[in-house]
Amino acid sequence: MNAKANKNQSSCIEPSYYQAVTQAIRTQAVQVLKDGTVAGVVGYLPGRRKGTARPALITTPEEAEKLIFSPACVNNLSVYLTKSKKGVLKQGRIGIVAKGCDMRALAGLMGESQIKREDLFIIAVDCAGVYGSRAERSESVTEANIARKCHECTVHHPEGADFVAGAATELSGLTPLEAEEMARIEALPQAERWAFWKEHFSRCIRCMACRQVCPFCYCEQCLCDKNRPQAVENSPRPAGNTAWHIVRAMHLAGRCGGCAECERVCPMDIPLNLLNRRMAKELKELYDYEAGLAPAEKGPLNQYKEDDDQSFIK
Amino acid sequence: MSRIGVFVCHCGENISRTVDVEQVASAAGEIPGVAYACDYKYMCSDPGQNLLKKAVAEHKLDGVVVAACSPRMHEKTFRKAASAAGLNPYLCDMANIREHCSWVHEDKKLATAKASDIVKLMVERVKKGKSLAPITVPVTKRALVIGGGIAGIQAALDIADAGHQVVLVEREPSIGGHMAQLSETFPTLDCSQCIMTPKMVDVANHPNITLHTYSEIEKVEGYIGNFQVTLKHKARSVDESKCTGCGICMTKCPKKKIPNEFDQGHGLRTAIYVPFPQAVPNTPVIDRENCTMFQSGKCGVCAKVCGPGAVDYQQEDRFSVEAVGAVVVATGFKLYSIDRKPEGSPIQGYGEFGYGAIPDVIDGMTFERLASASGPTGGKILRPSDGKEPKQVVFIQCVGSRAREKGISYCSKVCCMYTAKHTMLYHHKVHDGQAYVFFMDARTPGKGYDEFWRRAVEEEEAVYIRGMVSRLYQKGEKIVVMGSDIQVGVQVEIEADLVVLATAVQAQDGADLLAQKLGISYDKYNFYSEAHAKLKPVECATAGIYLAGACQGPKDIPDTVSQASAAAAKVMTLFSKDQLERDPVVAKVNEKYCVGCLACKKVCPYGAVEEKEIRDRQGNLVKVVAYVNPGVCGGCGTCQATCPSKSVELDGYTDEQIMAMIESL
Amino acid sequence: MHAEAKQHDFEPKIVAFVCTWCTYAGADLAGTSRMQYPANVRVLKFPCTGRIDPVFILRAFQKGADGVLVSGCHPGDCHYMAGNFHARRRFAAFRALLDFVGVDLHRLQFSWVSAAEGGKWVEVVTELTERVRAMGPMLEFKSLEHEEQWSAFQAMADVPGVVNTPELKEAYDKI
Amino acid sequence: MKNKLMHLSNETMNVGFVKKVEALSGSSVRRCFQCGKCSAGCPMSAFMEHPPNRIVRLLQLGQGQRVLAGRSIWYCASCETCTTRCPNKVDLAAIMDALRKLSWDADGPSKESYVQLANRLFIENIRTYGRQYELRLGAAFNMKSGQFLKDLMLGPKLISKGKLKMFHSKNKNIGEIEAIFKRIEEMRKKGEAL
Amino acid sequence: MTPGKKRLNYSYYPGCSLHASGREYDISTRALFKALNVGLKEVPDWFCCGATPAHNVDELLSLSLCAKNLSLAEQVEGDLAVACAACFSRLKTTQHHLKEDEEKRKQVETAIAGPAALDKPVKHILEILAREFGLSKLEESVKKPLMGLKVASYYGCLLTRPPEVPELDDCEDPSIMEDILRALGAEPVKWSHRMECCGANFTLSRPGVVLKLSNAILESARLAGADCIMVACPLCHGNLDIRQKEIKDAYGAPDSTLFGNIFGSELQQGAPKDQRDLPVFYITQLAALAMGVPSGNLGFESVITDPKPLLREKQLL
Repeated sequence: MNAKANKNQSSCIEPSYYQAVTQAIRTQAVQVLKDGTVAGVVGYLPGRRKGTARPALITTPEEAEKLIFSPACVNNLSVYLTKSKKGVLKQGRIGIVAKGCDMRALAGLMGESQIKREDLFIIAVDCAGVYGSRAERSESVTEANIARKCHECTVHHPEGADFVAGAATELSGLTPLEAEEMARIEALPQAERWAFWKEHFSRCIRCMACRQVCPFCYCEQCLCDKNRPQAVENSPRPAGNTAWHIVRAMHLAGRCGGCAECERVCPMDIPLNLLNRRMAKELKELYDYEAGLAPAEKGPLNQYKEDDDQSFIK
Repeated sequence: MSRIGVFVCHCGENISRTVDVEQVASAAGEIPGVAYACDYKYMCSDPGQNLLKKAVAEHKLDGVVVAACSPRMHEKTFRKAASAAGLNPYLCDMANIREHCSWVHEDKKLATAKASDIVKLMVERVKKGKSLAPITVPVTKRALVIGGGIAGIQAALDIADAGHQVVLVEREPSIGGHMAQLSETFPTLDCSQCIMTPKMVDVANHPNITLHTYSEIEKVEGYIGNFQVTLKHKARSVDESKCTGCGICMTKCPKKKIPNEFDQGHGLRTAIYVPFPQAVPNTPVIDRENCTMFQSGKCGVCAKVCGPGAVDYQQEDRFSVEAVGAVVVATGFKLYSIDRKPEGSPIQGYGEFGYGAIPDVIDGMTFERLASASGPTGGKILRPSDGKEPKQVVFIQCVGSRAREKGISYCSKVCCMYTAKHTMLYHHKVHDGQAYVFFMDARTPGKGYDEFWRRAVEEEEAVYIRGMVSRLYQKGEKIVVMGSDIQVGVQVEIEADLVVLATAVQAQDGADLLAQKLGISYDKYNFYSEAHAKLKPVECATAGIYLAGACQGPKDIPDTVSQASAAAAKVMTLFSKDQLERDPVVAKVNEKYCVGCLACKKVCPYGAVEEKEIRDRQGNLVKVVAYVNPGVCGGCGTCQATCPSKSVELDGYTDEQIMAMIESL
Repeated sequence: MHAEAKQHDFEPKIVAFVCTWCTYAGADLAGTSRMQYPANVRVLKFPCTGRIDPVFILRAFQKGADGVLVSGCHPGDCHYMAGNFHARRRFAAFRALLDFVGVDLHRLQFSWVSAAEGGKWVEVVTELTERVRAMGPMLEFKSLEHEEQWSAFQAMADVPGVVNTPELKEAYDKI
Repeated sequence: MKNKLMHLSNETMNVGFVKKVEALSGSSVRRCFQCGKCSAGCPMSAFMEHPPNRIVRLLQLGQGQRVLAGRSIWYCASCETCTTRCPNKVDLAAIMDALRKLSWDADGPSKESYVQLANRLFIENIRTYGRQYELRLGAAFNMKSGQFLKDLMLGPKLISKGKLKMFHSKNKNIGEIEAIFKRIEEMRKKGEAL
Repeated sequence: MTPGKKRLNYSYYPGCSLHASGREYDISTRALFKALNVGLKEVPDWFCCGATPAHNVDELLSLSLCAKNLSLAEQVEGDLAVACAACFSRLKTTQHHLKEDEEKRKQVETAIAGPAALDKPVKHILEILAREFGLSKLEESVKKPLMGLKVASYYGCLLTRPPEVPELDDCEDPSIMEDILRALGAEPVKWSHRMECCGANFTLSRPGVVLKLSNAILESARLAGADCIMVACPLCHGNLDIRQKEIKDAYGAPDSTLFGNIFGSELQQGAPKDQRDLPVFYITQLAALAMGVPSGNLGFESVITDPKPLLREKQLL
């Protein structure tokens, strides 16, 4: 079982931890379903293939006994709560299993009046990391197969939940891959940065998976689907693609919690989270704002200070 | 297909000198959707306007672009002409080819090309334009005035005299405010109460004024012309309808030694009391914290002696809702206290002046009460510690004011004048006394003000010393004042009998909370913000709410009264019509697509965005969306730029219009 | 730069998004004062900089603008009190994004020009026009307009991790 | 003295002195609001330790002794610029005259002996001769001030140019001058004049 | 001079300086009045007016001396003409003060044992020339216009200040000297130091003061391109003329001057410092010269800064 474990002990999580978390989730889910606290629980069930998991809404204690939490539980379940994604909220108070990164989305959605805290029973997971895309799904999580976002995770220990499954995992000593990549792009000459993104955006097939999976893309009509006026060309050509990704990054600025689901689901492997992270970094530097750490009344782009930086304005 | 008419003006030679107007007109004729294009010498002249009107009719135009001067110059002219020709005025736009083109470029070829582009931009804009109708909002012709000081009284009387109903709310048991506390007023030295009390009585007797004292604002809903205000009437423990104001309760009350707030704590009052003899209404109130009946249940003397049986220990706070169309906020100010401030307060006290612990270091308002004939000393200047007449009095200006590090950086505006007045009052009352004033600048910009100050110096022999005081300390019966005279360049030391501090004027306690209820903005000092510092000095950014007096910033009585009357005039202007008509450039929400993230609400500078519940026929909540109140919307469009799904749209500047313009580039 | 500017073999297209109360009026003042500036600028009037959507800037570049100017009231002067404050944050973020995707920010100018600053309007417009003139046409977005998606395929053929199978290639080539 | 701490009280403020200055000069010191215009235009400001405005300020605070202790009043050129331009009509030139007289009467605590000496000699000259006798005035000044070589080269030149007369005749009516001096002294003795 | 009109006649108070260091002022005044056919009769047995030293320390003495002189002047017919600006100022001040202050007038009358002649009109020769004789008549009388002579007219302190005393001209922007100069055919220059103090009577006690203040005046006149300075006061003349060489010695180094200080090194590196001699004329000398009075009768020999080279250059000799 430890054959493939990374030498670095701190980043190798034993499967037993996930089993413990799974057990805690089951117990809690059964209890809240039984006592009627919630009408249902959004969580993970085992996938049909080994080493996979799938999101599910369960409504009975019996089903709850089947809930799992494993490194394959990559999905951000908060996406199922908004109306545009055929949300489940109208059924009454809902339980939801949430990793730290998912919690940031929940906080953001609360700040944007999309969900109410009292409508949720949050079963948070003290998450030890999930698989990256195309990673080998061994039984334990190692630096080799952990998701890139988990390398720089700062929210393992969720706060403000109704229940926390698991305790005190530490992820440290992992190479900050995304930060390094961002620094690399930033250091490129401007023309090469353009070339980099041009190549990526040109591949986009406008499948809109990024939009579909994003908890914050809850608009009932996306700006990019509007044709009067058509602000963003919607056929998969480089011009429209570039516009789409810039507009999307702009719309997510100050909101995105960094779950990186967009990047995970992208069939063309466009490094979308890189854009979101860059915007998050900028807003942190300019306005000392980090999205989703707690429900906020106003996002960084919905408020201002009279002495905000204006060095770029003549 | 649109049928747009384009009219290119020569403006004499102002445009035609550098722009080939004929070419611009003929190019405009080629733009798809343009049904008619021509050029003319003076479009704004009568024949020019007639040309436009005739063309609208003849060519069945559904939009007009006048390529001429700046819209800031003649937009109204041409929209009026278009309107006269039966066209919606908002389908008439101007292409600015004079200020933005012919006057700023010399090269005729480039200028002509640019003029054609500008025309094209505006044609595209008009093509996507919509007919708009002015917005009307009904007006409730009844005003609420918050605060019963001189500002509120003046505003209430002015509005009431104009024939409108006024609801006047005061949180203290009597109206009168700070002005009732003053002894004499600058620059004429007339007795404050002599000019104030008749106005208070006028308020009480005015048939159009409903007075609620000992009451506060609980909640404000609605918008211009249509506010619903919930008032909280604090329990007075005396039934106003029964009380005759005979005052026997006060003479019999056994609790007699409570420091009187009206006298800045230097006089005494009973537990059932009116703040001062001329109070309006002359109905006592029971101070429950000091009343034996309320504290121990044993007393009840006032109820026993009250003939009409007005005393009611069971009375509770009561609430009422008033419908009003306009609100005048006149909540006044409070004075800075030099006392030690709680940890973390942005404002510091004055440790160097003893944090208020030296009994003979008093503030200006206390001096007013000492000088007032109705005050605790009967108008004699006697110092608080031992009741002796002070022979050396030091006045210190700018205590708190203009002291950035103490948390207040502004000038309190009234202190220079009232300190000069104090030195005069002192000199009149204590002939062998000497007044000294430490000051940084004498700021006396008012009618007769500088003359008044100079009189204090030249005739009343106050010694003004330019320089500040570093420290005050008690030395036996004296207070040592360590100051400096920067003109001579020496340190100055005075052993004073009494020190009077001209403490800063600050916003009232709770000013921020009231502002939040009203939805008006306030500055970092909690003074209320006017909509425009120069051109809208009495209006709030929130339509229908007006400011009067020191709640907006330090102000003296004449300025306060002027602003109160100005606010009243604004209210009367609003009340002069049954319906409020507004420019229709306002935002509208597309409820079908709005998902209610309310980002628009967060950025709206006017507080015009509200939440609206969409329900199905069974009454089930379908969703919550944003709603822009057209009566309140100012038309900036920040909401639309912020809305991710563009479900809110600013009429007159729709995305469709702007995109069409960009596409035509 | 000056030597090139004098040749004027390239007339850049400059689009200005301005608020009506301050900068539009400032440009009017430049006119009534008969100041002179390059004729390259096309002005689009908005009620407030708060109304200006980043998408407009993007669209302007796509539609052939070589330079974009966004200008409004100085902080504290906004006719709508706070529109320019919101715009300031919005554009600070948008600039960072454009920079990250490789747009040369020298083509995008922000300014505060009040109704009294006719001279500043001339200065800002002239400076941007001449700067962009020296930089030459903005080709990035324009070239995208003419490109089809698959044109980039060959360039990516060797990048590891990118979906690139012989079948796909064949399929693309058939199109 | 100049920078010594100033105690202010009814006792330390010498109001009597100020009133005397006001009576002699016919000008109020309280009118002054310390705008500094007098000092700004004074050609002699640079030579004074108390510029004109500060002299008035010290008088406002009843600090006549501080004024007289300095030499500033003796550096006033009586050019009247201050009086002419004062926005409050404070006749500073007259106040200076008054201060000098009070200092003169008290036999000057001031240290500026040269100017006083020149004045003294000038007035003595009038009393003796009725008119100025410039050669004597200059010579006497140099003798008494101990500057024997002052303007040494200038004297002979002026004599040769006829500008300085070697001899001087007294007025025929010289007795009338002496009578004026006597009468003024008498009035002062009787307290009829300041 | 003009038939049919009464000849102007004045009593005359020359003052001490005009009998000594300012003798050329006296000589030229008499010569000018003679040339203009205006009568001038000296007050007999006049006393010193007390000048600055007297009022500096003893106002009552100062007033009494002047009052005495005024009553002496009563003996001679005609308004009292005064040439010296200091005497003029003292006499006018005395009249002004005593008219306003009843108590002082009584004290003064006691001191001089007689009434103070408060109504004897006191006229400075400038106003006699410009107003009573008249500018146009003056212009007509010119025989030898002072063509091409650029003159900086220097008023000093006491001719105009304080305004209510001399009542001669605007106290901040007078023009009477320039008007006369124009009538004489000369060219008055515009300059900044027309009314700055020259140091006056400090010439005896503190000559250093005089050097500094007079230097600023001379520098200003040179900067304005003046050929010479014109004065109407023997004290000013003394300071600007007699001490001119001393001033040059003291302030000759470029950066020690007023303008050197202002313009700093720029001036140093530029043209060499303007060190021209500026002859100082009395108003009466120039006027008499224009009236054709031979230059030998105008006391030019008494002047320290030799004016002859300049007058020769302008062909006025």
